[in-house]
Amino acid sequence: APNSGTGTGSPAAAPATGGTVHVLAKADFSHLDPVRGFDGGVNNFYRLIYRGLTMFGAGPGAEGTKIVPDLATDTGTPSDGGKTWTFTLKDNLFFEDGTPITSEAVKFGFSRTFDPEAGIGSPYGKLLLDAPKDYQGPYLDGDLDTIETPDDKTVVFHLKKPFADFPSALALANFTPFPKGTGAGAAFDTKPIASGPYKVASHQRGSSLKLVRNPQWKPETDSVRAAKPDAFEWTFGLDPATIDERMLAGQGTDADAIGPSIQAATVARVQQPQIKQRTLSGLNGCTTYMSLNTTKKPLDDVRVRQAINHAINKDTVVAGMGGSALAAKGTSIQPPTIAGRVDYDPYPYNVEQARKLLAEAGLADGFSLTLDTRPDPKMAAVAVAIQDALKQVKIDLKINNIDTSTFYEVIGTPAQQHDAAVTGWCPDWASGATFLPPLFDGRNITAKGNANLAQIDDKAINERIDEIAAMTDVNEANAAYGELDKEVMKQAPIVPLAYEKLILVVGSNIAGAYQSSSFSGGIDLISVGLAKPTK
Amino acid sequence: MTVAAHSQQVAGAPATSGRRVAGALLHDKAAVLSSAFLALIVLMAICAPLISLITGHGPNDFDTAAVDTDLGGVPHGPLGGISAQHLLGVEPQNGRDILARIAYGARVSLVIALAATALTTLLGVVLGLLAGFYQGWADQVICRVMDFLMAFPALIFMIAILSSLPQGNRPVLLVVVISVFGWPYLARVVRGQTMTLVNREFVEAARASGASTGALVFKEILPNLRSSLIVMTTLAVPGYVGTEAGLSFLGVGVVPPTPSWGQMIASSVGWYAVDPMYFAIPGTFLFLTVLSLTVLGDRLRAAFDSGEAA
Amino acid sequence: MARYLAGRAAGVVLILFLVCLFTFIIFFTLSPDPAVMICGKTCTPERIDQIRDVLGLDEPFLAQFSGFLAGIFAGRDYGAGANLVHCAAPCLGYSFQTNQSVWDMVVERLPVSATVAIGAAVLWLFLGIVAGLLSAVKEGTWWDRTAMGLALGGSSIPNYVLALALQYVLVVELQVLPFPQAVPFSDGPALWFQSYLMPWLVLATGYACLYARLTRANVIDTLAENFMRTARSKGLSPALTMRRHALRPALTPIATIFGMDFAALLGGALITETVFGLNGVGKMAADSIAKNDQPVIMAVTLLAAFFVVIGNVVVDLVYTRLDPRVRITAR
Amino acid sequence: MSKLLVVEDLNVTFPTTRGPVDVVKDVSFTVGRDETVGIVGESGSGKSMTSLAIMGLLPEGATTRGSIRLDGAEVLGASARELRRLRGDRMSMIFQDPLSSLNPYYTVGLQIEELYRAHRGGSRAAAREVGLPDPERRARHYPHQFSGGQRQRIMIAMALVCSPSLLIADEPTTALDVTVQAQILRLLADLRGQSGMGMVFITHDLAVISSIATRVLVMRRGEQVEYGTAEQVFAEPRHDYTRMLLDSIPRIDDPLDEVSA
Amino acid sequence: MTLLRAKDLTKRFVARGPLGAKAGFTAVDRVCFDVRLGETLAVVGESGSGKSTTARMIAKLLEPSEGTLEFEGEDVTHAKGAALARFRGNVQVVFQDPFSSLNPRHTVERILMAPLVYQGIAPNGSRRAHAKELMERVGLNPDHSLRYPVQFSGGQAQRIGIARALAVNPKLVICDEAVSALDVSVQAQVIELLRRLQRESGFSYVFIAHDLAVVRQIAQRVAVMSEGRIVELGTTGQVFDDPQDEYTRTLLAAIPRIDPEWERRRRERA
Ligand SMILES: Nc1ncnc2c1ncn2[C@@H]1O[C@H](COP(=O)(O)OP(=O)(O)OP(=O)(O)O)[C@@H](O)[C@H]1O
Ligand SMILES: Nc1ncnc2c1ncn2[C@@H]1O[C@H](COP(=O)(O)OP(=O)(O)OP(=O)(O)O)[C@@H](O)[C@H]1O
Ligand SMILES: [Mg+2]
Ligand SMILES: [Mg+2]
Repeated sequence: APNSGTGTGSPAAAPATGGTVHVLAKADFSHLDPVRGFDGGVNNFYRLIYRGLTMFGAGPGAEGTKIVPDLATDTGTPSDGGKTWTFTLKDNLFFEDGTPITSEAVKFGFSRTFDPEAGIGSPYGKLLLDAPKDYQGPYLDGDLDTIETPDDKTVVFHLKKPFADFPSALALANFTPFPKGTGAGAAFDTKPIASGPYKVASHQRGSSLKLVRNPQWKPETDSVRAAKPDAFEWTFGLDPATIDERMLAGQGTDADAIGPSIQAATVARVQQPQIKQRTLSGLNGCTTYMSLNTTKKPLDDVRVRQAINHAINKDTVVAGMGGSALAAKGTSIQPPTIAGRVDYDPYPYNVEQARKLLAEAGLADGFSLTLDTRPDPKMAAVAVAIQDALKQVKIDLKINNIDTSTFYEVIGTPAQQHDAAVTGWCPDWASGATFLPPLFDGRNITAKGNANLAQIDDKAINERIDEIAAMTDVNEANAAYGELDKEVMKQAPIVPLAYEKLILVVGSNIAGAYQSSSFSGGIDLISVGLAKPTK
Repeated sequence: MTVAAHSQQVAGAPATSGRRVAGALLHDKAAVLSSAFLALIVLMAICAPLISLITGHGPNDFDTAAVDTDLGGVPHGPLGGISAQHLLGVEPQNGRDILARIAYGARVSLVIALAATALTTLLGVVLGLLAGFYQGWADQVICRVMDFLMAFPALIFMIAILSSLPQGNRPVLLVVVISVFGWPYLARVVRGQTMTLVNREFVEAARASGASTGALVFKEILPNLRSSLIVMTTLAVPGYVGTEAGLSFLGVGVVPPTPSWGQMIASSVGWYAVDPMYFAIPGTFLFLTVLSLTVLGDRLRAAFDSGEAA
Repeated sequence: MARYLAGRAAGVVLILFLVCLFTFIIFFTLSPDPAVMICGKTCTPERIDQIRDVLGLDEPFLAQFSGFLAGIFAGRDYGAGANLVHCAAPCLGYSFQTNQSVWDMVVERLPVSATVAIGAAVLWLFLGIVAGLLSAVKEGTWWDRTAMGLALGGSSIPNYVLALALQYVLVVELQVLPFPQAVPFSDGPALWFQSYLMPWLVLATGYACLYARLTRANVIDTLAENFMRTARSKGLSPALTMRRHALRPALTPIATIFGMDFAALLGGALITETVFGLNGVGKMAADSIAKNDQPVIMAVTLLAAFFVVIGNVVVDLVYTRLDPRVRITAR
Repeated sequence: MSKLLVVEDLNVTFPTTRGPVDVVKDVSFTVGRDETVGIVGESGSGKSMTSLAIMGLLPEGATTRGSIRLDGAEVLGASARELRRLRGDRMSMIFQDPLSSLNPYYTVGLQIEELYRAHRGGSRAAAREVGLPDPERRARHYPHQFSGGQRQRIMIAMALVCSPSLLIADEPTTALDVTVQAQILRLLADLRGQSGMGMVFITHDLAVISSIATRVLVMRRGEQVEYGTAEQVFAEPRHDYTRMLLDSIPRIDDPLDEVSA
Repeated sequence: MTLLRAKDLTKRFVARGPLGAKAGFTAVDRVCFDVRLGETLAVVGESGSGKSTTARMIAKLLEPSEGTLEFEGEDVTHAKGAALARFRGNVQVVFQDPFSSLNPRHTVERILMAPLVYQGIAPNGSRRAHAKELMERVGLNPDHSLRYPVQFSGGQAQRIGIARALAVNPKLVICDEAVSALDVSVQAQVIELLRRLQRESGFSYVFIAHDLAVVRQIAQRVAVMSEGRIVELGTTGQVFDDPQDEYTRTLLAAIPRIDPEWERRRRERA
């Protein structure tokens, strides 16, 4: 094997042009149509074939969460106090089939998010744009008037209310432009029209996907995507343990491969220096937490919630998630990758304090709680660790396993939800705007699909959320969210348990690999490449 | 004197043949060892709290000191953390004592597996015999029910049913569900062999002797199915231990942290390269249990068979 | 005979209908709402309603059920206006998750499952019967003890453990095989064979153990029959004596089990396919259950049920062929 | 000319929980070519075991002592391969219990055919000669479809199909009516004359023995109580048991003593 | 008094050809006879003439294709439930094939106790003792009561079958070649036993046999069967001394005999 064993350098080294990067994956992407798919993994992939007005930057750490222009010349000009946004397109932009990318295409792409069948990705289009109430997308209702296209290069968005983070929202792949009239039904799921550096060459659902260069993509129009390899090849449907074995062995084309995070059982095996040097590690940008249903007794008492916060030993929780290599102790609501986040620990592990608080609440003799969780080994381990910890303060925690396919439905339905649930939250982009409001705005509590699991409806918090949303300065808003985090935690509606980490082993020939904070810590696909491409 | 005569009459056939069989088994080393092992497991299950008391480790007590949390939670020390502290080592990640979990797990696993085996065997044998014996509409009805149960997506059903039912007594529920969907497999085999045996002359002879249907089926035909039954039932035990584990894995089995052998084996899967003992220990217990059951079944059969010519 | 077959065919249809009906009822009453899953994390009740409407989940039970049945026999239309698609019979609908035609998905994946099932079946029949036969003939010898000990051990090891252990030993440590990957036959028979070898081995092990023990037990019983003495008195070769006279009576119960096992496997080997990343029906079932993709679940359910029911019919027919004494009473 | 079959001091022992049981004790006799030795005796006296010992087909667990030579070659303790070559071809046996001795899974045609195929030669007409009507059609039937006597004739046909030099017939005609029995006995006598077949003939019908056997062996409780020419045994029996046996023969000309109402 | 009456009993077997084509074969053709109380009716005839099939039908082990069966004046052709149970208690069968009719998985003791158990009869003394006594009566060693059928010789197995039929006190015993595998002395003993039972308890027998000497000894009346039909039926004396049917005459002529010269010499010596 040409590239196995002796590494040709660190994953961070600059990649050369050419070759095929292989990706080993558990499951296929849900959708190739960007208006439908919406998760860290697929968004990362969309950047290879699709371009939007703006995008997340390329680079490790904060670089990766910065909003930069893509098809647009800049990140947009707000007017009308942030209610109207104007963007100008670069020159020389083409789709895979040679049609130029115009403002009309941008508008068409955006309006697709309103299609009742297709628009199942992010909700931001409908949340933000000032569209007619019953607009059903371009296929059913035709053009959308609230996006103006005064000329081929200019596009103007009219929002419902001021939204400072609009360029961030536009970085989501849901708003990918497409030639007008294309993509009805599920056309793009099978045959997408690429605007990025690669296009789909073949796709066998559930087993493989191959991307090759898109000749219509002009590198000079794109300052972010390195696009070094000539091709990408995904293998789907692999067992996690098998992926780990393959990545460790790194035989044949696996030397040119990248994969998902390793499992806890593999951590001990990546400690050898040869493997360690091709290992990346970092946070996935999410928070794993236990919500406490504030509508249930005795959790309606803030002292009880605080006591629980104090009583849980987060070290054992971390151990359950795979140890310090795969998780860090959670303290605040927002994970460390969020801009403006303040590092603080309101409820350090303190059983005495917990007992005291419970005694104050008149519950020194304990009570029993039911915890909803998934039968996923990691979640089960966390649940058991919590159970073990709460035993010390005489809280009898009953674990209620809910099948993975129903878990979110059950906990998102206040009528069915129990006292507590172990779950997690990842922001859509790295700011409090997509973290705190969905989880703690009392007005968001719905009868179904509820995200405010604590069901906390605090007037002060709600008002503060509105105030921050109205801020036009993104940095100021982010700082405010950092403070709001503290305010919310005073109420202790949740127990932040851990910030999950990823450990990525890459092939020995992989170069230019770093974890992107915008894509749940996955390797940024637009920058990765091979150190020595073989032909 | 009268008492003795009386007892001899009441005890009837089983007394002497029972004594004979017991005598034969006592002289058989393999049978004695198997019985001893099974007794040990049962004792372990019953005395699980005592074991925890002696070793000082409950089945759910974490011992993060026994594992290396920086290395994904592998147990400290060789052989999966076997030490004077933890006689059979500890689980990776959380350091729970394997001995305690094996002992407590025996309760769940063996109760579920043995009860499910007993129930499926009972249902399978009775219904299979009846279907094979009657071959008329009774056969039709039983066969269609079997077809339905076998064709039914049991797994989906279990997930749907079990996850929407209250926690209640999970093991009982599991046994019932496993048995309801499990018996047709055995029943079809029994039915097939019964169809062959029904036409044998000794069955006709028994019929002429005035045997009722029940007697024909259970006294004359059943003993001739023994060989297949022993194999299928002994092998059903590990199968059901696995089923319980699988269901637990899907979140519809026993609720964590309750240990069961199947779950231990299932969760050891990922650790096979780093901590093989994690699999080897529950695996060995399961293997030895099945081996003991099989050996005992074989020997029992041989002892009953031998007649005068043992 | 013709009447018997007609009766059985009616039975098959009835069972399949019942399976459909019950599965549908489970989904309708007990199972989670797929709309919520599709809706994702920032979800509003309106969106859920909208999705339910698009997927037709808001219709009453009978409408949904009859729509499903009609689709199978006559095809059906989905969506409206520009989004309208016609799904030709046999239509099993479209995946909620990927929008693919479920029929196409099944057709695409069935060959993989069939390859896995057929290869494994050949292997386990061969291994199980040969080992069982040898053990029966050499009853009580070290060979018998070893083989039967192994058979017990084999049946105590769960599939997934065996799969990973085998992979560790053969691929990682000894490097005699590549990591498994579903390679189509057109890529070269050698590669194809290599890629399926481990799944075959893993699947075959459990069954082979059961079959070996059953074969052994039944052959031992048969060997004690008087007609075996006759066969021996004929001076036939031992192979022929065994194959013809001992094996057939011993194998009739095994034929029953084999029919059931094989039919069930055609409906997908859930664990093995998942562990080895084979894109078969079993993996499709596992994925669809995890994602609550109801049209796909319905399809795999129906497919598995179909195989099982047909398998049972075949078993019954074969049984009356295998045992002449049964034939006279079979209507 | 050497004898076809020489049995010397044959012993057959079965282990039981009450210690070993000798079911055949020191039995010796010889069969020449073109000769029939009849074995008669008490039920359970070891006749079948003696014949099974010659064929090397004793049930598992049985042990033998003594010597059995076929054409001078030792059969007791011969290798499995050696025995296989002999069986069916050089020596064959008609078993006592025809139904359980026929494989219920195969047509009788196949069961006869396979023997013929295994050794070649012989006469396939045997099936016809045993007097089964419509042999072509009946060959496609299974054992359970035949009457007791028909099964017995199938067994006979099977044993004769390869023209063995030694035929052991264990009560071959018990289920046959006297006309068929006479036909079969004639057939056997013809074969003996034509091919010089030696025969061991076990039966309880002393009249049959007297007409077919050249020498007679009388057994009781595993022991051989008398051995001599047919004429000597029937006309001048030496042992009390033999006399008793001959005295017990029911007589066709003895009418039923009227006792019942 | 008539115990059992068979009227026009017919049995057709349907044999299936390879392509499902059916070929009917009439094994028993409109057979009529009756058995009187305390009488022995012998059935003789050609092998394959339908004797066993007739026996099976009158024992209600085989459904007749046509015809009726009366037992003690009651039509039992389609008897079920209690009526059938009563019939079973009164009619016992000894089968032609000794080993096949014994359950290979049961000890002799269990086989012999089975009719008692099945019919819920408690004998004086224990059932086990009863079984041992039966063994003794048919000349088997009672110490072998825990043996399995394979451990017996053909004649011994046949005697187990006879003992089983006698275990309950039946009114009619159907003996299908019940003494064919017995040596003449044991045969005499068994026949004596059967006759004693007839004398003392009024048993009736349907006695199928090929040994005409035995038939002559035991039967009051004889039926001769050929090709599924009864060709002659009459008292033993009539049939043996003045046979009317051609087949009966052939049969009687074919009886093997010991050389009368030898017989004479032996008698002289004695
Ligand atoms: N497996 C066995 N174990 C113990 N004893 C046995 C076994 N098989 C046969 N015997 C005994 O051996 C003796 C001889 O049996 P064998 O079959 O040779 O008798 P036989 O002379 O052929 O009698 P029959 O005329 O009744 O057929 C019998 O007493 C029988 O009980
Ligand atoms: N199950 C069956 N299927 C087809 N034909 C059968 C079946 N049973 C018996 N027969 C045929 O019916 C006829 C009568 O058989 P039966 O057994 O009654 O004869 P039998 O008089 O008892 O003869 P034997 O004296 O040889 O025992 C025979 O030709 C036989 O081949
Ligand atoms: Mg004999
Ligand atoms: Mg007969």
